[in-house]
Amino acid sequence: MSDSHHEESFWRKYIFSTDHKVIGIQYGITALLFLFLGFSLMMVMRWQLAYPDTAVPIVGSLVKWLADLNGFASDGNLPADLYNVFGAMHGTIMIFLGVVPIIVGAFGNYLVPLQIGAPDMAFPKLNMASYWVYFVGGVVMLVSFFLPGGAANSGWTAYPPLSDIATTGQTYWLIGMVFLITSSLLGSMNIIVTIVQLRAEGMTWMRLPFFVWSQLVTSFLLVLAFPPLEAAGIFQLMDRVFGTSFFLPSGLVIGGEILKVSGGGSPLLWQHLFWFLAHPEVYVLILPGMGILAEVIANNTRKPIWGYKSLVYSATFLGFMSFLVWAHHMFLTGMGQGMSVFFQTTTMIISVPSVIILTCFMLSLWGGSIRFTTPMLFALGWMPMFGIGGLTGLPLGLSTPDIHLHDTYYVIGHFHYVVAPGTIFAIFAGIYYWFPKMTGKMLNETLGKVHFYFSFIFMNGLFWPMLIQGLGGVSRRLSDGGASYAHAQEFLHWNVVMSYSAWLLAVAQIPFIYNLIKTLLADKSPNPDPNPWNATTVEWTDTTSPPLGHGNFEKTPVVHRGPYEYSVPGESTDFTPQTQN
Amino acid sequence: MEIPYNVELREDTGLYNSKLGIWLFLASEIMLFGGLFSAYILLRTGAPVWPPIGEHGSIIHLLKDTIPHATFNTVILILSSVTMVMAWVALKQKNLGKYKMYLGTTIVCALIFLVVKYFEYSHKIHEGFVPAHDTYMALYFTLTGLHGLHIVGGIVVLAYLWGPGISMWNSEPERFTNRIEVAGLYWHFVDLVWIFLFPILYLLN
Amino acid sequence: MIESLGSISKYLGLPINSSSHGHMIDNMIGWVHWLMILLFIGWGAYLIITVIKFNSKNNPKANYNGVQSHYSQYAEYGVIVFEAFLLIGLSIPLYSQLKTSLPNNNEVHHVRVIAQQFAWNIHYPGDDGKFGDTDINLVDEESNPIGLVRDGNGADDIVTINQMHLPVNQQVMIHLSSKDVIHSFGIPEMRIKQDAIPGMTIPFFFTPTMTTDDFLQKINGTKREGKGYEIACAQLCGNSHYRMKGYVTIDTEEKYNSWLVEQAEYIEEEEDDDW
Amino acid sequence: MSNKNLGHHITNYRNVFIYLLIGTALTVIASYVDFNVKDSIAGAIFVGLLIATIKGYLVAANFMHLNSEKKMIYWILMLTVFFLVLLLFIPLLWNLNSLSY
Ligand code: HEA
Ligand code: HEA
Ligand code: CUA
Ligand SMILES: [Cu+2]
Repeated sequence: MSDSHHEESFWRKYIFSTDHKVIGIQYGITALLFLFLGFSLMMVMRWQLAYPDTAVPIVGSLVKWLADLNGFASDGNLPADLYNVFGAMHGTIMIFLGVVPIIVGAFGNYLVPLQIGAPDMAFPKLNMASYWVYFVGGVVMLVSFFLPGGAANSGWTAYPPLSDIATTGQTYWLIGMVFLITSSLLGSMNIIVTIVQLRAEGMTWMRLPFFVWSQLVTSFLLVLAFPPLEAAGIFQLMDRVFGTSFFLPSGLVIGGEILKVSGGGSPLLWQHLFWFLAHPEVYVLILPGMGILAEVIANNTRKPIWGYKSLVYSATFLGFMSFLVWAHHMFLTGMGQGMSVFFQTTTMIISVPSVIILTCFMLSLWGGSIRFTTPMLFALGWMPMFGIGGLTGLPLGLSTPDIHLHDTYYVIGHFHYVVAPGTIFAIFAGIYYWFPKMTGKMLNETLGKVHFYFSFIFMNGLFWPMLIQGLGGVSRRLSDGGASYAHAQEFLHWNVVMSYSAWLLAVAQIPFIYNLIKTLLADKSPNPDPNPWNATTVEWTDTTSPPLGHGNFEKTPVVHRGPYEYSVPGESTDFTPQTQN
Repeated sequence: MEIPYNVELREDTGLYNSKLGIWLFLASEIMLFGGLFSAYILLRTGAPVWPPIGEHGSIIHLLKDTIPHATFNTVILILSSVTMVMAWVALKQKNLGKYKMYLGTTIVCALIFLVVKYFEYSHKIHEGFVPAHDTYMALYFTLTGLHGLHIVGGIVVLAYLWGPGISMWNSEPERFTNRIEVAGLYWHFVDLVWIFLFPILYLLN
Repeated sequence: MIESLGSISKYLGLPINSSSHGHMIDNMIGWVHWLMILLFIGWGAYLIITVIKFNSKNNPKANYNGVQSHYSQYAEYGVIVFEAFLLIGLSIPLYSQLKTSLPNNNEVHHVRVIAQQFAWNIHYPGDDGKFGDTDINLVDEESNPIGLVRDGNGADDIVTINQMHLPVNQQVMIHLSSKDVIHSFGIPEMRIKQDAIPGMTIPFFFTPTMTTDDFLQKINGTKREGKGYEIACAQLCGNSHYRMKGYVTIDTEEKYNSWLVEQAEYIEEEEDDDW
Repeated sequence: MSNKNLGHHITNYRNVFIYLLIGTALTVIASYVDFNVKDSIAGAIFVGLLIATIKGYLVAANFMHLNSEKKMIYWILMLTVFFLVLLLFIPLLWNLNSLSY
C-alpha cells in the first residue's frame, strides 16, 4: 500500500512491520525463545523426577527464589506445588506458545505467500495484529510465574473443578489463552484468504506445494476448533471471577469446607469443549510438519513426491475427521457403549489417513537419489519416530486397552514421540532447509549433522522408557516420578535414564544454537545463491529477498507446472521450477 | 505493494478478499456461540428445574416482567439490521446522505439496545440475581454479556465507518462499499444470534 | 488363538494380573501391539533398505516415476482390516462386557468409594447390605469424612480411609464418586481404572483373583517386595496427587468377614464414648 | 448491479422486515400458549426454536445475501454447521448414554 521507495523507520521496518516475512521471523524468534523456556522448565522437572526432593544443581538457587516468591517451601529442590506449575506451563508453552506459533505463525507466514507467488498476506495489518496479540498472550503467561501461588498448576488441560479453585495463576492462564486464541484466529483466517485468493496465475489447487495444503487444512482447524475453547475459557473465567458454577456440580466439599456456590454445573462440559479444540490441535501440530517433510523429501530425493493427490486428500480427510474423535481423551469418564463405539471407530478411521501420508513419504524414497543433507536427515529420522508415536496412539484409541493405559506415562510417551521427534524434528528440518531463504546464508552442515544424530539418540533414550513405565501402570503428573507408589518401584530407575537423556538432549542443542548465531553473525557470502538446494517451488525463484526486500517478487510469477518436478525425463537439469515455461 | 482482489472479484472464486475473510470470521463466531449454546443445552437438560432455584428463589417472575423489554430490543435489533442493509443500498445508489442517515439509525438503535440492556441488568442485579445465583443466571449474563460485547464492537466499527472512515468514499468508493457490506454481514450476524438468544433465555422457561 | 497371540503382552512389562477380566485387557493390548510391531518392523526394514539402495552415491540419477507396484496399497488395506478386527472383533464387545453390562445379582459386593484431596474413603453397607444416606452438612474431616447419616441404613455402615478390603474370587461393584475435584481410581494389577467425577456416581465392577498374601509371595525378590496392591490416583488433583494412594487388601472370605466384624465393633465403641 | 435491481432489493428488505416482526410477535405469543406436551414446555421450546430458525434463515438469506452467494462460502458454512451440530448435541447424547447415575 505504502509506496515502496521511501525509507521506513526502524520501528516500521522491524517491529511494527506489516511485511509477512518480517512477521514470520518475529514469530520464529519469539517462539524459539518460548520453546527454550518450555524445555528449561522440563530440565528442572526431570531432576525432581530422577532424584525427588533433592536440591536442583546449578539452578537450585533460582528455583528457590521462584518458590519463595510464589510462597512455596523449597530448599533449592522443586516442591510439588512448583512441579505442578512447571508441568502445566511446560505443556502450555510448548504447544500454544512454542510449536503452533513457529509452525503456523513463522513457517506459515513466511512461506505461504512466497510459495503461492503472492505479494504478501491478504490482510497485512491483521497479520501484524496477530503477532502482537500473541506477544501479549505470551507476556501474560510469563507474568503469571511471579504471582503468589505461582502460574497455572492444573495441567495444560486445566480440568475443573481443580482449575476453578486453583490460585490466581489460573486466571492469568485463561486471559493469556484468550489472547493466544484470538491471535491464532486472526492468523489462520489470514492464511486461508491468502491461499484462496492470492494464488499466482497458473497456481491451481493441484499445483500447490503440499506445505501450502497442510497450512490450509491447519488453518481451518484453528478457525473452527478454537472458538469452543474460547467459550470454555470464558466460562471458567466467570467461575473464577464471578463465582458462577458452570463447571461445579452441587455439593462439593473442599478441604472440609462446603464450597459456597450455587452448583448445577458439569465438570465434563469443560472436557468436551477443551478436547473439541485440543484434539484438532494435535493435528495442527503435526500437519504443517508433514508439509515441511514433503518439501524436504522431494527436494532431497530429487524426484516427485509419491502420491501427491493421496497426500492432499488424506490431509483434508484428516482435518475433517479430527473434529469427530475428541472424546477418545475421555474414555474413562464413564461413557456408555454407544459413545464408546462411536469414538473408538472414528479414532481408528482417523489413523488411516496418517498411515497413507506416511506411506506416501516412504514410497517417495524409492527410486530417488537421496542426498543426506541435514534437513533430509531430520526428515528421515522423523518417519520412524512419528511412526512409533502414531502406532502407540492405536492402543490408546481403543477404549479397552485405554483402561489400563489412560493417564499413564504411555500417553506421555505416545504424544512426545509425535510432538518432539515428530513436530520438533520437522521444525528443525524446516529451519535448516529455509534458513538460506530467510538470511541468504547456509547453516553449517557438520554442526547440523551432529545436532541431528545426538538429538535422535537422546530423544529415544528420553521417550522410549516412558512407554515401558506406562505399560507398568505408572501415572503421569507424579511429582516424585512414582516413588510413592508400590507398582512404580520396578520402573524408577528409568527415571534416571530419561533424565540423563533429557539433559544430554539439551547439550545436543548447543551445536544448533551455536550454528544459528555464528551463521547469522558471519559476513554475508558475496554472492548468495538464490536457490542453493536446486528446488522447484516458487519461493526459490524469488530474487528480491533474502534477506528482506520490499515486496516479494520483482516480476509477478506465473506457474506452469506442479510443485515437485524433479528429474523430469528429457530435461537438462534434475529440477524444473514451477515458474519455468 | 498492492494486494490484489481487495476490490475486484477474483475470477475463480468470485469473491473479494474481505468477503471471504468476514465469512471465515463468522464461521468462527458460529463455533464460539456454538460452545455457549452447547453449555446451555447441557446444563439445562441436567437441571431438575429450570430456571434453577437459588438463594433468592427462582427468577421466573422477574423474567416475565422483562419480556416486554426483550421484545422491544428484538424489534430494535431487527430494525437496525434493516437500516444497515439499506445503508449499503444507499452506497450502491451513490447517495452518501442517505447512507449517513441509515447507518446513523443503525448506530442509534444499537445504543438504545445497550441502554435497555443496562436497565435489565441493573434490575436483576438489584434483586440479587447476580451471575453466581444459579446456572440460569450464569448463562444469562454470559451469553447476553458476550452478545453485548459484540454489539459494542459493532458500534465502534460502524461509528468509524460513519465518521472518519468515510474519507475512503472519495478515494476508493467501491472498496468503501465493500467495507460496508462486510460490516453489515457482521452486524446481521449479531442480530441473528439475538434471534436465538431471545427465545432461549427469555421466553422458553 | 486370541489367547495365545494376545499373550505377547506378557513381554510388555505389564504388572502381574490379579483380576478375572485382566487377561482380556492384556490380550487386547497384546493384539494391538502385534499390529504395531508388524508395521514398524516391515516399514523399518523397507526404510533401511531404501536409504542404502537409493543413496545418491549408489543411485546418482533419480527415477521420475518411482514405485509402480501396488504392494503398499495392499499394506494399507491390511492395516484397515486389522484395525477393523481389533475394533469390531475385540474392543467393542469387550467394552460392553467389562463396562456397560453391570452385574445384577445378590452375590455382588457393593462398595462405595468417595475420593477427596488426597484420600480414598471406602464405604461398606454393613450388615443390612444397604448404604446409609449422606449429607454434606454432616461432613467432618476428622470423624465423618463422607457425611454419613448414622441412623437408619447408615447405622451399621463401615467407613474406612485408604483401607479397602475385598474378598477374593467374588464380584465387587464399586460406586465411585468424588467430594471435590476429579480423581481417577486405578489398581494397575486389577486392570481397572475409572475417573471419579464430582457430581456423578459411576459404577464399575471386577473380580479379584489373587489374595494379597499370594501376591506378596509372587513379588518376593523384585524391587517392590513387600508392597501389596494399592489404589493409585491417575488424574492430577492437586499438590499431593503424587502420593494419593489407598491400600487394597484382598483376603480369603473368612479373613474378610472377620475384618468386617472387627470394623463393626469399632463403630459400637465410637458410639459408646459419646462425650 | 443496476438501479432497477436495487429497487427490487429494497422491497425485498422491507418485506423481510415485516416477516421478522410477525415472527417476533408469534414467538412471544407462543411462549404464553400451553402446548400441552406431557406437562412440560417441550412444545413451546419446539415452536419457539422453529420460529427462531425461520427468522434466522430470513436474515441470513436476505440481509446476508446467502440466497445468492458463491460456492466457496456455502462450503465453509456447511462445514461449520456440521461441526456446530456435533458440538451442540454430542455432549447431550453423552449424558444420556452415560454409565453414571
Ligand atoms: C502431534 C500430535 C499428535 C498426533 C499426530 C497424535 C496422533 C494420534 N493420537 Fe494422540 N495425543 C497427543 C498428540 C497427538 N496424537 C497428545 C498431546 C495427547 C495427550 C494429551 C493429554 O492428555 O495431555 C494424546 C493422547 C491421545 C489419546 C488419549 C489417551 C489417554 O489420555 O488415555 C488417544 C486415544 O485415542 C490418542 C490417539 C491417537 C491416535 C489414534 C493418533 C493417530 O492419528 C496416529 C496415526 C498414525 C499411525 C497409525 C502411524 C502409522 C505408522 C506406520 C505406517 C509405520 C511407520 C513405521 C516406520 C516408518 C518404521 N492420543
Ligand atoms: C509440543 C509439545 C511438547 C514438546 C515439544 C515437549 C517436549 C518435551 N517434553 Fe513434554 N509435555 C507436553 C508437550 C510437549 N513436551 C505436554 C502437553 C505435556 C503434558 C503436560 C501436562 O501434564 O499437563 C508434557 C509433559 C511432559 C512430561 C510429563 C510430566 C508429568 O506428567 O509429570 C515430561 C516428563 O519427562 C516431559 C518431557 C519433555 C521433554 C524432556 C521434552 C523436550 O526435551 C523434547 C525436546 C525439545 C527440544 C529439543 C526443543 C529444543 C528447542 C530449543 C533448544 C530452542 C532453541 C532456542 C533458540 C535457538 C533460542 N513432558
Ligand atoms: Cu487424586 Cu490425583
Ligand atoms: Cu486426540
